[in-house]
Amino acid sequence: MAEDEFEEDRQSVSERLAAEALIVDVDGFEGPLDVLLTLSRTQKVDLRKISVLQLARQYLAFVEKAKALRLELAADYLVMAAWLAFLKSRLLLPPDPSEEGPSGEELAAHLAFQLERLQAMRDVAARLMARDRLGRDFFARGIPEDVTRVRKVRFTATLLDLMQGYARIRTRDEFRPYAMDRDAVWTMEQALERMRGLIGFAGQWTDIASYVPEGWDSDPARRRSSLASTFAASLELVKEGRVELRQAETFAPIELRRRD
Amino acid sequence: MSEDIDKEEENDRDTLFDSPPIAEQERMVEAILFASAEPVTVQELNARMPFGSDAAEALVHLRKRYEGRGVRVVKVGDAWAIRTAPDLGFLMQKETVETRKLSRAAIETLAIIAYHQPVTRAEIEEIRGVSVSRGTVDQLLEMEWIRFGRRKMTPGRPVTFVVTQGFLDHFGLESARDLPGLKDLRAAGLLESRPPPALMPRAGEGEDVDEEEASEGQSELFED
Amino acid sequence: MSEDIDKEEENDRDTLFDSPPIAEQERMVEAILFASAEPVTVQELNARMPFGSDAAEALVHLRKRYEGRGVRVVKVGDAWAIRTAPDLGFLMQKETVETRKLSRAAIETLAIIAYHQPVTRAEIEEIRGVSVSRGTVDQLLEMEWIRFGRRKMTPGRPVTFVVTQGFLDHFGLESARDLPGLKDLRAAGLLESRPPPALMPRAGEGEDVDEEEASEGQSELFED
Repeated sequence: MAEDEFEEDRQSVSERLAAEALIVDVDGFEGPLDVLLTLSRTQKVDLRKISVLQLARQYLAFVEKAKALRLELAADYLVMAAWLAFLKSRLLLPPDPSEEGPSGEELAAHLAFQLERLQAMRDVAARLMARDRLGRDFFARGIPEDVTRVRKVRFTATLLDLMQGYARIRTRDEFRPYAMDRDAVWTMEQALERMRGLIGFAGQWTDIASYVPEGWDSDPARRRSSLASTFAASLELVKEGRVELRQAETFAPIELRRRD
Repeated sequence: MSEDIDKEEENDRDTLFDSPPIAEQERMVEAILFASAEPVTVQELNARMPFGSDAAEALVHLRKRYEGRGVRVVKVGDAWAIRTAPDLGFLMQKETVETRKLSRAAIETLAIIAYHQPVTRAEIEEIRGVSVSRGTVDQLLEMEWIRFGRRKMTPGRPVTFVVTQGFLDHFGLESARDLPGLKDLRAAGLLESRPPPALMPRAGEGEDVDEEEASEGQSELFED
Repeated sequence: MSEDIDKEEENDRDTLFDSPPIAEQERMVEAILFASAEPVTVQELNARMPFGSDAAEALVHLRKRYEGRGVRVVKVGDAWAIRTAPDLGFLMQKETVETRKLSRAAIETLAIIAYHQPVTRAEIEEIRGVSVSRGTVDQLLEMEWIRFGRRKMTPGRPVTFVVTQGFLDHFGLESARDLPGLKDLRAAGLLESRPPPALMPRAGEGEDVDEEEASEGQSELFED
């Protein structure tokens, strides 16, 4: 066939191109496996029948050439070269029964499998990309009608809501004015009022904590509030010139005494 | 006219260059109309189709083919497009149901109707202490939780409201009589015996004032 | 109350007997598929159609109706879409969207994911013999042609990649089983993940995957 006549010629051209590529453009290859796959094509055989030994030799020659040209070879290329040199020696020497690990043939078979698998993936990738494709060969709806979302509100209530609502009406508490919950708040006004009545008896230095009202020292929130307001009220009384304050050292109790 | 002459010349050429069969042209128009992002004019269809095609004729066939189907070939200005059949518009809507809690005013009104049915609007207002807005009653009617009962045999023959079977179903009650009584409410701690604040506005006193609004604003404040 | 009960009975009857006739359901499916640019699942079709509809059955009819037409009803994974017939692509230059050209690395990575899914990054690197750049995976993820699959139950629990419905749609595939040449590849043992013998140099320093179990998912995906 005419095609066969040209086969030889074409191959030599592609071979030449491949050889050139190998020499000048190591970066163009996607790693050692890619180089090996390219090299294997020069063997012009089915990848299943490839001579791994020959391939190893070709690869080692490629690495040598790259070195001669002072091309920087990535570490993977050198690792592969070292491994192929090792594989070559295993393939060439008669098997040593005392040696551990897989035989040279097993290693070679796996390499051949890897190459065949990579080639297969490249072939199907090409077939995939050649398929009729959406947006190029066939098309989706040009004027999609979006689904409009209709929000429907469904009101609900529980029996408890109902009972609470009714209870609220029956107790008429719905007009209770809004007020902060002051259960745990002792205001300064309250403290001042309380202290005004008590300081008359403070002839001696007295810890201001003793002016905190009864029942306000157990709960932390109440203690904090009452202590703060008692202290603020004390300052107010100092300002009025009715008492004096002292504190022995930082964090020591603050004491108060009537001023005569 | 020169146009007609052109057309005739075209037709002559048709026979020479084998314009596609009309069924094929119909397929083409169908695909173009489907995929185009905008309605397409006959002129543009012809320009895109193989030489000698007659998009106008293909459109007639295509249009007939889609008669009564889920989509139709429609004319938009002087261009053509495929559109969903109008009666199927509802399929292009997705309903999302959002559950929301009934407002305090509605719950209270509902509770009064349930506990006091049949009850007139004036009576509801008397019990709630504020006027009842139309919206609240309408909402409850729409939810089919209340309905109109018999008219009261009192002057003006006012309508009354009663709760529905739907209401009983929703709240898991067999009848309105199964609603917990005041005693039960108190036992459950739902009734506090707090004295009513002084100066409680009473219903009827300020009917002009939109008390409903005022109380609604307040309930918003209290709602958690 | 008797009125309400009547109504309920009516509703019951609705759901029992009043699902739309199949011809009507076909129209509905037609309208929904025409309206959407994205494939629609049977589940979603049923959700949008009146209660009692059987979108799957309607689809069988609809698909047949569009055989040989300018647009086709196609299956995409577990969803359905209307797409123009591929032989009419030549009419659509106007609609053609220039897709970003994929690098060779991206194309190969995509093919490996499609044929070996679910597949880990380490497995892709093992097959390609080079490490997979982040950008390549990111690009495919961004195009929504691949997505993360289940984590492998191997040490390190590495993530896997699988192809998406968008991938199937783009390449006109009904399912991943219809990938070209899949059977041949499997018969040739090229989809098996053979553990490399010790001492074999490996690409990249990807995750430490237990290669023995690496291909377990593949059979799951493609076997019926």
